[in-house]
Amino acid sequence: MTDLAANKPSARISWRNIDLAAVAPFVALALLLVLGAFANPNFISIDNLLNVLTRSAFIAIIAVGATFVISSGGLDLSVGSMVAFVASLTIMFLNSGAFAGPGAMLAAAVVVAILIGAACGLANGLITTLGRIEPFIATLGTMGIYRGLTTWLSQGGAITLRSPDIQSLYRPAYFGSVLGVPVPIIVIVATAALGAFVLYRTRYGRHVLAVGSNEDVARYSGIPVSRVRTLAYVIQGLCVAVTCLLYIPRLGSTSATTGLMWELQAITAVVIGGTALRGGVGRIWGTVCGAFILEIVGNIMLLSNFVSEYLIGAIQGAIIIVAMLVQRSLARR
Amino acid sequence: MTDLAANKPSARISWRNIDLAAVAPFVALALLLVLGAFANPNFISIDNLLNVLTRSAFIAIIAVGATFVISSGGLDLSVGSMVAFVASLTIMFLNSGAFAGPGAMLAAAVVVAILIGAACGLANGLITTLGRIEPFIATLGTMGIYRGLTTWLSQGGAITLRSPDIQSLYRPAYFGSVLGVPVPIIVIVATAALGAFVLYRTRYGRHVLAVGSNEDVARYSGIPVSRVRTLAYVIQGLCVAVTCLLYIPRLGSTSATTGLMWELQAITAVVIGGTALRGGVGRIWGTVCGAFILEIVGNIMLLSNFVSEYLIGAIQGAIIIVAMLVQRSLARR
Amino acid sequence: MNAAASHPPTGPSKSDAPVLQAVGLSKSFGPVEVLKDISLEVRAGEVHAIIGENGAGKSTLMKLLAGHLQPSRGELHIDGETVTLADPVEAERRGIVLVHQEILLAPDLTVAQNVYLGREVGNGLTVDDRLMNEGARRAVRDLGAEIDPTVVVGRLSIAQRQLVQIARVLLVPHRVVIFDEPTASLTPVEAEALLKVIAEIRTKGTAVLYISHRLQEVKQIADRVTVLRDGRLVASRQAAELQPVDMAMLMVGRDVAKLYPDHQTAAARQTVLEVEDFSVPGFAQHASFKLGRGEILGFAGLVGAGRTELMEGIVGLRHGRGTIRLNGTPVHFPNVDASLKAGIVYLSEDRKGKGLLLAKDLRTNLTLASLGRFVRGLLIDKGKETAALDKAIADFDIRARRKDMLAGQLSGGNQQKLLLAKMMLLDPSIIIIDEPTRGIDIGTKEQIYKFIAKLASEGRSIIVVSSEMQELIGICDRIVVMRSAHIAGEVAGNEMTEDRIVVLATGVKSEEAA
Amino acid sequence: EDKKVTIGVSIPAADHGWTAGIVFHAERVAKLLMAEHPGLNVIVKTSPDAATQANAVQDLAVQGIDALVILPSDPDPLVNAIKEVKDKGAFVTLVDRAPSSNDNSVRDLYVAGNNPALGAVAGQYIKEKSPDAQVVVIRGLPIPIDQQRQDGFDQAIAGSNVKVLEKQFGNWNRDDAFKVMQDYLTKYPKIDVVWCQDDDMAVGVLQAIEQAKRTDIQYVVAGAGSKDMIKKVMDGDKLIPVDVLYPPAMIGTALQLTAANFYDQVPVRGSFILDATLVTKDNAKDFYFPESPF
Ligand SMILES: Nc1ncnc2c1ncn2[C@@H]1O[C@H](COP(=O)(O)OP(=O)(O)OP(=O)(O)O)[C@@H](O)[C@H]1O
Ligand SMILES: Nc1ncnc2c1ncn2[C@@H]1O[C@H](COP(=O)(O)OP(=O)(O)OP(=O)(O)O)[C@@H](O)[C@H]1O
Ligand SMILES: [Mg+2]
Ligand SMILES: [Mg+2]
Repeated sequence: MTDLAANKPSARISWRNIDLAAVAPFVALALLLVLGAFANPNFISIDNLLNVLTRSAFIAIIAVGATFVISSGGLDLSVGSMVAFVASLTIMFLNSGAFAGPGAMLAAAVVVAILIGAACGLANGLITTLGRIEPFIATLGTMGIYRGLTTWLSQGGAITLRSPDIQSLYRPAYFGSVLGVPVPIIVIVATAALGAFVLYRTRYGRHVLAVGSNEDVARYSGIPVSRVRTLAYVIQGLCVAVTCLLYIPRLGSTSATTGLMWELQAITAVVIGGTALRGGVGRIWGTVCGAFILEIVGNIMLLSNFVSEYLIGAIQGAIIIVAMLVQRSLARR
Repeated sequence: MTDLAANKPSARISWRNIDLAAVAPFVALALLLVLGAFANPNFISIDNLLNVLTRSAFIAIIAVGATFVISSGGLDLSVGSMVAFVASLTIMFLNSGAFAGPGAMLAAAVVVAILIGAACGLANGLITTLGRIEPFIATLGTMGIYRGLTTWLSQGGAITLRSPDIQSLYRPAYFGSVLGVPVPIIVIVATAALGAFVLYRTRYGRHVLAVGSNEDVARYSGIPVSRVRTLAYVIQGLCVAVTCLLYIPRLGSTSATTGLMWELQAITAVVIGGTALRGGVGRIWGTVCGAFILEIVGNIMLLSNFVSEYLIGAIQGAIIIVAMLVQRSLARR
Repeated sequence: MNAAASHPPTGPSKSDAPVLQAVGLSKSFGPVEVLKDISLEVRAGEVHAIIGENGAGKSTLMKLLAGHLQPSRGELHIDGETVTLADPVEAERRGIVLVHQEILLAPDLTVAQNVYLGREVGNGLTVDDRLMNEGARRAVRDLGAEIDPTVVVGRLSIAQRQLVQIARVLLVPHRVVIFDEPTASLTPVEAEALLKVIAEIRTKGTAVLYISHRLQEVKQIADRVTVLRDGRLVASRQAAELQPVDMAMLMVGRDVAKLYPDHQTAAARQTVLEVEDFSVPGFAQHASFKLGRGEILGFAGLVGAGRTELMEGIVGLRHGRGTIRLNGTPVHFPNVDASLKAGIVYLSEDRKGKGLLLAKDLRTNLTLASLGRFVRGLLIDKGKETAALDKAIADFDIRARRKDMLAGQLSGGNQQKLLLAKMMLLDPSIIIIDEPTRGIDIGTKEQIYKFIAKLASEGRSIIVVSSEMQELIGICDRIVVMRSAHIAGEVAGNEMTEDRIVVLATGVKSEEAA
Repeated sequence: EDKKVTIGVSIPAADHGWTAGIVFHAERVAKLLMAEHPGLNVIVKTSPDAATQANAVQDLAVQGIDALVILPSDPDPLVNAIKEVKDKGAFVTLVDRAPSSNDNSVRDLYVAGNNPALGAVAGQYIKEKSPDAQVVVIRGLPIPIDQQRQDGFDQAIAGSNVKVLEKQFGNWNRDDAFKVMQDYLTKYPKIDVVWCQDDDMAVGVLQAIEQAKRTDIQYVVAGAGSKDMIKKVMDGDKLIPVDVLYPPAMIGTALQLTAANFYDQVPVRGSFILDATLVTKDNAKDFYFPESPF
């Protein structure tokens, strides 16, 4: 289909704006920090800020994967359920005592989590590409499947990490810190850096953006479109696995409600970060910033005492819209 | 004069394609009916089928509106929360006793519900068009807002229709039937027929499809793109209002969980019905069929004895995927 | 939006006053001024042709005249009155309509729905589809084509879409019609029909602005010719004073008397590609042909003959059945990746939709198909990419104002050159080019022909699919002609004449066809 | 009584009737206590899920609290977060839901309704009232407290003639319960008793029965003690003869006990398990709070 893409104002303006659009989420973040400092003096304390950054880890890491999926022109609604599923299986494996020492057990669990995450991602990828089903519906389906399987595994209850040895050995993976920086923050930065490297500097990353930008052009250029898309889902699965590996030491247990609605948060983080849902553009660092913004909004709401708890959801919704408006108006300048 | 005779065959092929794609959801529905009859002989009883059709009314009617939004190239994730919000306000109005007789009260409530529904839809439309925010994010924001406001209105509890007079007068709107056909089924058919008329037979409907198909072309053709899109969201709001008017007499109360996840169900119904999420195509009757399919899948699962209650979610997810695969393979023939 | 209908076009105006007049128009995109101080006018009943190289600013000028863009400086007068055209709708209301160079149709709507989009016929709220289908069928038939008005536009070929687009515009009541390269994607037969239509509306008193790179056509229908070069108006003459060679000279600023390069036909060539009994279901049946080393093989045929689909089938872009032998060994390409690896590249006729990522920069586009050559370890070597871009810009004479501009901001001809450069980075041995010069100016055409000849002389084999018979005759060793999904015949040497090709392509004697 | 004390209260968001009751009672008692003790500051925070609640607990700790009263939405995942607070020296009161290891390392005080008992009391009642009943069960969400109630119920009817025809999840949601009940009615020609575990779901169940005009259902046993259901018991509704109490007011009790730890001289420690009282026509008026949202 030949269309007038060249004449779309966006195309014309975009190169000049790239910088402003990329900066917009960080400006929004800075504004929020100021707002937070007014709301409660404790907000700006190092402790609190580290806390908030630390707990944004789950969404931030998932959202790095979502950036790949979305910029390749896909969408993954199953990530929240996938967290529940992968974390449940990993805990069950840790409880199985397949290996002798807790160290060996943990090392094996890391491998297990990563394999399962990759497999779940692969399933999503194959259903959307080979099955040619819209990603929205395909991953809505697998969302039901992964959560259903989790419910079944837990027989309606919780799956809890039992061995205290493993627990104490594993605890620092979430609660520890290196040179004063909590481990989860290090993991966020490492994941994002790796993601940015892959997306911006490698051949595969270029292909992802090409496929998301115009599938036909990619195909006519000899890019294996389905493989590139599928791999993006696998990357999403790997990010989910990393999240699970941080989630287990923090909460130590899963149930059928683990990770509920996380998919929407991850997608929101990606979009607030400046990645367009139609594909072709991906901003890893913006995404991480978006995840921080989401978490900080919640934190400010909790620390400030003037919002009725019934209204928190409403205000969060309003802030998302305002953040997007700020972003758009900056990007349009 | 040479005519393009060579093109004739391809034109004919395309017609055949269109029909199959439109027919696919109905084929899937028929297959499900057969499956259901095997699962439990009660399934095929008139009573059960009427029950199932009746309770698909909420999703079906919302999904008719969603067909407009989606085929105009938008998306509305807020409809579930909007049901909760509009229904809550309407019940509060009914409880206010602003008018004397229960009849007058009810008539006024109909107007109130419709006005609020339209206003909510308008808000969604204006945020996406004037604010130029991706529909996914804009309506995710309003989803939080509408649900938050509902929680706040109900102070976390339930909002219950108090007057027994109104209740008994209103009850037949859901539980009554005309010539043996339950009222909700009549409302589904009426809404869908009206929707189909507007989408296929009017100028506005034509413009909806054009805007969803190629926004630039629509703009160059003098179609007021933003107005057309906004109006699609208003239509969605009106459909939500109609749903609310059926919902209130059923349980006579709302709470913060009313309509939870209905947006995903409505979108699924639309897509199963053959409407593409990218816009430009809308199949109203397919959508209604999709809503039936969703409800019947749940019904069969409960009536059959071979599914563990823990696995229902997983199987529902799997069936959605299979339904889409069937649809795609039919459409490709 | 029935405003247009309420302004009936004025009848043939006998006065000599210009209907539409541009005075000192300039247009800048950001810091770049692409049009500089252009003044021109068009009178009722006159065909005014605008010619110029790719990127000269023709389309931009037309968009200013039709309200799609606003001038940075300068004025527009209609009937002597100064006006501002805020948008295309306003221009339409004043009777100025534009047939876009790009195809602007809603792919999901039917032909009739597109033709009447924004001005649907009906009573009150509803639309009358029966009436519109009839109207659309007639409008397309007036252009000499037969297209089912109830077919979805997304299923039409580019040529059919172009016809639908023209039909759509001509249904608007108009005083000035602007055609921006309407014939670029049409075959001679349809182009001829269109020219007749233009002659007809002109006698009714409509003013016509006409852009084309086919200088013969310009000579044939224009009353007046204006030449743009680099955004400036360099000449405006009566058509009678100019021959195509003069026009080319004015456009390019140098002599292009010899458009087609010399090429020698070798007697016996070693066969590199052999296609036997190859079918692409629905589009091409039982096609067989051979391609020799260093040969330039043409594929001619009417729109919809199935040439594009046959080629797409061969390189693995479509599902096809049959035998393909590469240097004697049977091969099968399940996807393009495989054929690229085997050294066969295909350049799509749809360069905007399938050739280039319009929203990405030149560098990304250039290296997209051959990224493997630009990686060191895991990393993409951006320095190497930039060097390749510099080289491509030099080798292919790509006129980019900035190296970081987006591919979509290049003019059509330069996009084609970029696409060529992109595919040549793969160092292919067999090159299939679909409509290589569609919408390309004569100077660039010359360059592209030279380039094709050079590739052949390097021992590469080339298939050129084209709807321009002159071009095929000019550069090919042999021409295969397709008709209705079948190969109708093959011509070579002295038999390569337009007559012969038309006979094969239409299946009727040339006198009847004309 | 000028002692400055800050108590943080972390509870689930009001996402259905019972949790709404929790929010209501937490706020009600917080106001009472603050009026009573001018130095006392009570901060109430709600969270929709376990992970968010862990964050909320952290945020409360940042504000500096002397005591934490927490009703975890899902207990096991919150153990680590609670321990963090306790390790910093705050007094921890755990309400309602117990983690797998519920000991002094996690909390100082445990106040709970009795989930297994809620199931057991219902089972007991059914076993005695209609020994040969065919029962359909509508469960809540697949999380541990639901499992505990189900286990209590199963144990109570074990060995009796009461037969469970089927169990399905109604997600503590009226609309879902309505659907499940409609399908039960289609599937089983004879149902004696419905156990639906929660008053919210009972609303949907009653509508489904009324619509089907079925007379074989003798009664419905729900639970929690919402004002609507208590009212029905009080009024002698045939279908709702009893209700099993699982009062959201327990959060108020927990709050009061926690405050007492600071302001009264008695140290408060250990477990306080509230009974799952069977509400009948006779005692119903003692449990009727018309002004509560639940
Ligand atoms: N939206 C835009 N933004 C920036 N530059 C543009 C834009 N549109 C066109 N240009 C530039 O303006 C110049 C004139 O383009 P235009 O499309 O008018 O050329 P043209 O004469 O129609 O060429 P062709 O024969 O290839 O169609 C070109 O250099 C082109 O790159
Ligand atoms: N996506 C499509 N679906 C169905 N039919 C199509 C599609 N694209 C093209 N066609 C049909 O296929 C036939 C051949 O296409 P096409 O016109 O591209 O052939 P061609 O010989 O390459 O002509 P040209 O290159 O001159 O346009 C036409 O009849 C056209 O209508
Ligand atoms: Mg042009
Ligand atoms: Mg072609």
